[in-house]
Amino acid sequence: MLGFIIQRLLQSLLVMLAMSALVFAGVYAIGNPIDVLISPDATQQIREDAIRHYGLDLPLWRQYLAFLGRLLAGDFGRSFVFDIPVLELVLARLPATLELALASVLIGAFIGIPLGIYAGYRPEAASSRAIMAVSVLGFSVPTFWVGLLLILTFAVNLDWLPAGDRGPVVEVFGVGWSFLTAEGLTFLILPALNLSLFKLAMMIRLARAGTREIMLTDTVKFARAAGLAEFTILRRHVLRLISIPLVTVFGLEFASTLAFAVVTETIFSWPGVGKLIIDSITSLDRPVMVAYLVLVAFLFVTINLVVDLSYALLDPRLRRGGRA
Amino acid sequence: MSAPDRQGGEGSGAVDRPIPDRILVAEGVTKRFDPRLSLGDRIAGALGAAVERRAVQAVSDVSLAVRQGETLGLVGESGCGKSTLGKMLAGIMAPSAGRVLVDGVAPMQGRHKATTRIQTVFQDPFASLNPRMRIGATIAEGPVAHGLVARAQAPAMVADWLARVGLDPAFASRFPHQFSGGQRQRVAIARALAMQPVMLVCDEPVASLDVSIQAQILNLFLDLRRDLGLTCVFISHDLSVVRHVSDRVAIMYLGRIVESGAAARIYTAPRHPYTQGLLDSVPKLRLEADDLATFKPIAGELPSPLSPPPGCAFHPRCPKATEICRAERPLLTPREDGALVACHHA
Amino acid sequence: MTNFWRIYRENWVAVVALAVVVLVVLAAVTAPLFAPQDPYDLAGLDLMDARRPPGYEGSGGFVHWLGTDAQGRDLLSAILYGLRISLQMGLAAGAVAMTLGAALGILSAHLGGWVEAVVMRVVDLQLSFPAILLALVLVAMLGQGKTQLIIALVAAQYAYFARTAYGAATAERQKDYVEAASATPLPGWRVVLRHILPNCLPPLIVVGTVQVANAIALEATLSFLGLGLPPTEPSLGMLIANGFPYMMSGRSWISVYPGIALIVLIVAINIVGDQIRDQFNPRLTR
Amino acid sequence: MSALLEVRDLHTHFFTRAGVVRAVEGVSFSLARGEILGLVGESGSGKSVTGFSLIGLVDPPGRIVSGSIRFDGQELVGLPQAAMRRLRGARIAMVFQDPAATLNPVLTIGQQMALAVRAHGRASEAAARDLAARTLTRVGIPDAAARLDAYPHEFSGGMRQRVAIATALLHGPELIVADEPTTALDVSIQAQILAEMKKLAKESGTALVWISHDLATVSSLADRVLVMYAGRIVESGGVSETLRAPRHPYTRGLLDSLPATARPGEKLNQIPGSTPSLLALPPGCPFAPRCPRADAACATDPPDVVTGGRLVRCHHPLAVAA
Amino acid sequence: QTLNLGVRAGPEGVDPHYTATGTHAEALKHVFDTLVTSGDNLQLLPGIATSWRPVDATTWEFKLRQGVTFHDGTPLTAEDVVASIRRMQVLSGPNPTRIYVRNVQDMRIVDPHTLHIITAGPAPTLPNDFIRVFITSARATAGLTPETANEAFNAGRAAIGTGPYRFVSWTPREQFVVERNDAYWGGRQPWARHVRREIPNDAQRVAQLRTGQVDMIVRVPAADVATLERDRALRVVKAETVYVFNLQLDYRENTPQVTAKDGSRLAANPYRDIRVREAMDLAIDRRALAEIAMEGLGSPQGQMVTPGIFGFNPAIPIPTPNLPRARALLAEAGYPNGFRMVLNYTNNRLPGDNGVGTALAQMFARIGIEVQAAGQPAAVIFPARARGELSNIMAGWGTLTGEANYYYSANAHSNNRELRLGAFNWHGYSNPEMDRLIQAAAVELDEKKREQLLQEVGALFARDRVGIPLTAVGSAWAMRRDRVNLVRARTDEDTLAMDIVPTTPR
Ligand SMILES: Nc1ncnc2c1ncn2[C@@H]1O[C@H](COP(=O)(O)OP(=O)(O)OP(=O)(O)O)[C@@H](O)[C@H]1O
Ligand SMILES: Nc1ncnc2c1ncn2[C@@H]1O[C@H](COP(=O)(O)OP(=O)(O)OP(=O)(O)O)[C@@H](O)[C@H]1O
Ligand SMILES: [Mg+2]
Ligand SMILES: [Mg+2]
Repeated sequence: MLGFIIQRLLQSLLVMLAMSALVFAGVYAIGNPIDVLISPDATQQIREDAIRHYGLDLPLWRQYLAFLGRLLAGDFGRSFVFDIPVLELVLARLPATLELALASVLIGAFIGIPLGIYAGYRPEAASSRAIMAVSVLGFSVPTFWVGLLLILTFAVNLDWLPAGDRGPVVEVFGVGWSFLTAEGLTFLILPALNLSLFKLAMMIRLARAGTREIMLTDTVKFARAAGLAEFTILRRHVLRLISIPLVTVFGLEFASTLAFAVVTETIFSWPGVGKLIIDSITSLDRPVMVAYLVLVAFLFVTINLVVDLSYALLDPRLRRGGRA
Repeated sequence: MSAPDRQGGEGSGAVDRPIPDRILVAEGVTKRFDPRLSLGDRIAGALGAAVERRAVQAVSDVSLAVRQGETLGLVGESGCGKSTLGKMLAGIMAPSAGRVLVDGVAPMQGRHKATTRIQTVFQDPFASLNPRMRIGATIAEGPVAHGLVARAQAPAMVADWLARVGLDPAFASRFPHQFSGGQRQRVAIARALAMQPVMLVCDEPVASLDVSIQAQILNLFLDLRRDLGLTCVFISHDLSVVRHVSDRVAIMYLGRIVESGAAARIYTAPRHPYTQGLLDSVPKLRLEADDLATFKPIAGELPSPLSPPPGCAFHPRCPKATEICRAERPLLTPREDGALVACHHA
Repeated sequence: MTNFWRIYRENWVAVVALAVVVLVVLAAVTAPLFAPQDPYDLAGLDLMDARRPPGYEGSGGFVHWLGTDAQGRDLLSAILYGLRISLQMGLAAGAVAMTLGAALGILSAHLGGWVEAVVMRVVDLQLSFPAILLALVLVAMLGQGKTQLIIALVAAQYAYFARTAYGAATAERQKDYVEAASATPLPGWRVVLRHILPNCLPPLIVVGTVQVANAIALEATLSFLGLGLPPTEPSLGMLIANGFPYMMSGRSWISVYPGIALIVLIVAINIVGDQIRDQFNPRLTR
Repeated sequence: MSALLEVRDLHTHFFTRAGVVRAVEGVSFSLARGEILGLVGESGSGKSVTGFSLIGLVDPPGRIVSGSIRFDGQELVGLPQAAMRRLRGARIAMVFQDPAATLNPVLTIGQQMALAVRAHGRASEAAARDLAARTLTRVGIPDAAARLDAYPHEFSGGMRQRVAIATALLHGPELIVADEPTTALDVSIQAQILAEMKKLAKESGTALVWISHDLATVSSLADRVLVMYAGRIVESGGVSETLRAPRHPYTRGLLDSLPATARPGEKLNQIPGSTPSLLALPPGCPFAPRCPRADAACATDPPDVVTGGRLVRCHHPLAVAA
Repeated sequence: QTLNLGVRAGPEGVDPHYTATGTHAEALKHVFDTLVTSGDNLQLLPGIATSWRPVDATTWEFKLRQGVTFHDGTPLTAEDVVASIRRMQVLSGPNPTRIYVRNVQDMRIVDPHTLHIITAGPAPTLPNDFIRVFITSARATAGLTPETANEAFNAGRAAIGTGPYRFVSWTPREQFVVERNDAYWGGRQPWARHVRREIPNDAQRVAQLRTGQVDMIVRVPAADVATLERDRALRVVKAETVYVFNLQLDYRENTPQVTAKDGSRLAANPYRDIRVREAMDLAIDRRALAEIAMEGLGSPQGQMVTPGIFGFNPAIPIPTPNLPRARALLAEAGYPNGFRMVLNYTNNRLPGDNGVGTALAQMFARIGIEVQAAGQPAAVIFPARARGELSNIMAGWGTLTGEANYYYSANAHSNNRELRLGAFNWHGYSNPEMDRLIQAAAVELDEKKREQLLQEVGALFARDRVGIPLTAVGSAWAMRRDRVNLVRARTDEDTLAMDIVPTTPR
């Protein structure tokens, strides 16, 4: 087990290194931020000063090495636009995104898994077909479009919920969360719903597929033969068995939700990192882009690691000997 | 352990020159599955953590020879290394130690099989045929690829073989799923034989077939062997099937041959306690009401190949075990009656 | 094949979906024949007709049944041509991604060793890295245009195929028929091409349908974020994005009709994909 | 002694896309308390479906279309699911072929057995564990209490099958349906399980339906044997009489196919052809196309010929030779 | 009372000297005063300086206002002005405010409220530059280095101004909050608190106004103006801005994005031919652009500066479309069948840019030019332009200084590093006469003569069609009728709390 963890850590490190290099090169290829940042009537002198100021005159590999060096010291650099430490900028907005992503993944899981199990348990029932229709729809409709429809319906026309923004937050451990107040929750509902639509569809499908397969196994037959009630079988046997693939998906989905938050945050003007990255792309704020992408990669790698380890918790077959 | 010691009667004699009547010779063949440690495991090991090496010695130091026209039966319980040994003999898997010679040449060059002289029939006829290939193409593919038959002659050859294994030649354009299990196994046999091998390794070819079908395939096998003078290694866990088709039988336990000899002798006068136990375990057809159905199962379970017991691998289950069995591994030694037995007490 | 169709026919929803897909493809292919207008022909557009509601008769002398967009383009024609582009993009990206992914997946399963380790690590990494971000960065890097967009879509999607192909190929590789082929012996390339590849196709086809739908949706999202195709070659996504500003001002048809077309198309493809998936799953057949 | 189980003219069909699979077609038999009944036949002959019909677990699209199953006087066909569930595990239990597949890999043995205990009445955690441990000890698992916390993968195949058997025995059922419980095991382990089962059945007076395709196994375990072919019972009777002097050509053929009954190296007396598809069975005797004794009469349904407690369903039964 | 304003973008920090971005200055005008201010039509007005005049060719004298105190209670003197300008001279960032003081060579404090600015050469536009010279407190910024300044300002320690509001808090890309300064020299403001919320997404801004989450929004999308006008709870105010959409064409010998219709190379760059440029100009229907593409939020334009701007030439006509003439001109120039070109334009920078770009493509198609429209985000297109990869670009330009040379010197003068002129002349237009006029205007201190010179530049620009001005960009504000009222709409689009009053309660 320890060996496995070490192996995964090493791999993660390598992946992070590769990621950072790729991201750095990719962002570099987008263009020279100076052309966007600097005002039109700036003199050549000012321009060159600015280029030097940001170290953009150095060759790419030197810039990268400098970046890595700073990274090792925990310094992601400073935003070109705001001249404040990027980490500060990103971390200040991370809670908002985490909250949004978590809320939507939880909605997806707590609604999607039971629905999916039900649909898998009675695949022929009309209600199951309805559930599947919803899931196909959730899978297919572009997030941005649904987002706008939600705003139009629930905020502008019905005036039930706020149209966007985050609303009041309550500080816990020095971080603001909005789900702790009723008013904060009203702000969270629409974006979380918007973002969760895809997850919901995904969870339904996975839970359904898993349940359908498991329902046909001898394990279930044997449980039935022992006289277990159907609900007990679903709750104790099926749920435990499908939870293994679901946890992976849950983890990965949580991560990709962070990414998809880009769209939702833009539409709902939710002050999270997703909106930050879009703004940074338009202003070519390179350090923010790099830091964000590296951070996202880091999150993924970490989540992957956690998922792999939680496998061992869920699947006793892996607890010994380490590898699947 | 020196070579002459372990070769005993079966494998003795010079093997560098092909000996006319010994088509297959295996000398001290060993297979170790030793998953490579990951870097992480190695670091963990260096840090003092207990690292599991899941090394399995599937086959240990097996020597045997098969004569021209002879069928050698290989019996043993699940996991004892029958298939692994079979694959090494057939040249599909490289031994970790020792060597195999078919017709005087090693069947493998590097990591790839280099001879068509030895062919294989697999256990599961549902898995061993490509589901997306017509069976005619399946049979013809090998011979055409190796130039044993011209492409133009292939259909005729296929028809010929289908007929010989008892199938309608018109079936050549069908897909495997259109056949029953027994018919598929006939196709698999045809495919192997179309390569014109001098030798066949059959790995449990009837294990997954129904009794009535199994009888048909065994009959077919016996016919072909007689007509073509085939030499065979026949692997099975079913003692009665092996007895039916084999001239000689080798009993395996935990990667080693514990006893071998003429089939008739082994079944009537087993020497090794394991062979005796095995034969006693098999339920017999009880035809008389007053026949008492008695079971004399071997006590205990098959030890894990990950950590075989020291000394004689069978000693924890052996009624005759003594101190020496726990300490020293018995060698496969020839006995007066020509049998080879690896037991301190037999 | 006939059997396949017989089973397929039992699910009428899937039959309808298939009909929709076929119809859409036909409509897209034959769009130039019956679309009232060629929406690419800028000279044929008149700004004076811009943003007219459905049913308006424009300067072209025909009725715009679905209204016009901000450039005076007939929406019905635009949607028909948009389907064409969306399908083109989806299919092209899907096909390239499938070829690339299948090749990588099957080869790494076959070769093993460090090739497998490197390729599959990269694929895992990519799978966990959100497609949309990747495409976003790539489009920002490569600039606009069909080819660039396809590259971005492929880069975002090939990993799914690679994973699937790898999974299928490792599963197939362990099957006896592959071992039987190697034991004949047949050369490695032949084993891969004749034995492993054909048997990996079903799962790849299933992933393929889903990914075509995904590619279409992804392209729409990129367009919405301002990184899609040029506005004079409007895909459905581009049409939706172009009409987006008018959603709040009551001129929702500019965005809603293309949106409906897009959703119908994607839903139909997904339903067809679902059905095929169910049919390929031997455990669920009866 | 009244029969524990009375099966009359059972028909279980599967309504598939390809057509109706008549997996069980007019099966009748009865079983006394404590009796061991062997059910033999080749693959697809309907043994398992018969077993599942008894305990009411036929998978959709299959269902019992007609017939009657009386268990201790109670009619099981058409019994509501809830009532059936109360019976399952408590009075009728079942053991499956593959012990690796029947146990849930992610729950401990103890958890799974406790679920089975609680399926029929309240029991405290401790009581459930205690019962589980005691039952495990009965099936020959040493140090059972400690092993309750182990997961199935930590057990060998034989051990797992013992756990499955113990789960079936928890509530002291009157009938156990065992569907090829030793097929997946090695010979030496199979012998152990057979010995164990025989002992347990004796001790507890449990009736046993033992499904197997292996004549030898059945012959050494069962009191009576049923031979199935294509969903029908073709022959039944006491084990030794039936196997010593079979009256149905199919039973004869099966016995002759066994290498153990022939001289080594000699050609076996094989049955030609292969088992028919249950989808499109022509009327009459399903074995006729493979039968050496078949003639025109075989195109009609064969009669049940009952002689001295033995039943054979054949137009041309073999003579009861000496 | 709190004023909640939904803006597109906020400041990029709290240090007014940190960057020259318009939205940055707009927000910080609440906290800091500038030396000179500009009115709603960009006319120069007194700020901290009550008056200014050139003493000689290289010296300007500024008289400072008496009795101005900083938020910390200390009085403002010439020392603070000098310190502020010094700061601007050394700070460097992505877009430093140094350009506003580039002409300042030296400063002399005559008395605490009189200051002499010495320039390197004649600098007639110095007061125009000084509308962006924010006055910070010398005491509060003492000892700050370029590295520590940002932190000190953002935390509020150094954010001590003299403006009508005091700084409260700032969250990047979220909001900027200020509170009334009761001691403001210009009188008490009606709002106790003012929150500027950043909502870059247009639809979202409109939605939040309609749900009442903000009291007022800036830059109402043209698409929504009519709808919002119909809403009785809302009021919409429209105004012309100083931004002008214009098309720039490449003058270089070889241009990358123009080919014959079959894709083959052309012998010469057609744009170099004045007839082609004229033909393209004549193909454009500016009224349609303004009325339809921009949905009324724009007006046709014949020159690069709008009427209120110093140097505007009323004699330059607004071209009217003439398609037959345009086709004839093309044929005359040797392109009877037109050619193929990529049309580049920004699609997210100014309201209506996407619509104008696509409409332009349509109009050029009418005279037989095959156009491939390429609307892209500014972040993609501007760097590409700087790299010389484009053959043309349609984008907006705002003469924010209110003085025409701001545009001409950067765009029409040939690129000359030493003179720091033509920095934006990527297209290679070079005309000695143009250069002479621009240089002369740059040093002419006499207002009348300077205006004359700039009008001549404008005329030459129009004659040569150095660039093709299209429309002036309009802007619209929408507010909740029951809460606020915008009393002054500024042409530079600055939306200031000082221009907004609460609706008087009945
Ligand atoms: N590729 C492999 N890697 C690791 N271990 C292996 C591999 N193949 C076989 N083994 C191990 O080697 C041992 C012998 O396996 P083998 O398949 O030869 O047994 P067998 O006698 O054929 O059994 P069976 O009757 O089940 O087919 C087993 O313990 C098995 O787990
Ligand atoms: N779920 C099902 N759907 C359709 N047909 C089924 C199903 N289960 C069983 N059958 C059919 O019923 C018939 C009898 O099957 P059954 O499982 O009882 O055979 P068996 O005698 O137990 O064979 P085996 O020895 O292979 O277990 C077979 O033809 C099979 O195809
Ligand atoms: Mg094997
Ligand atoms: Mg069965």
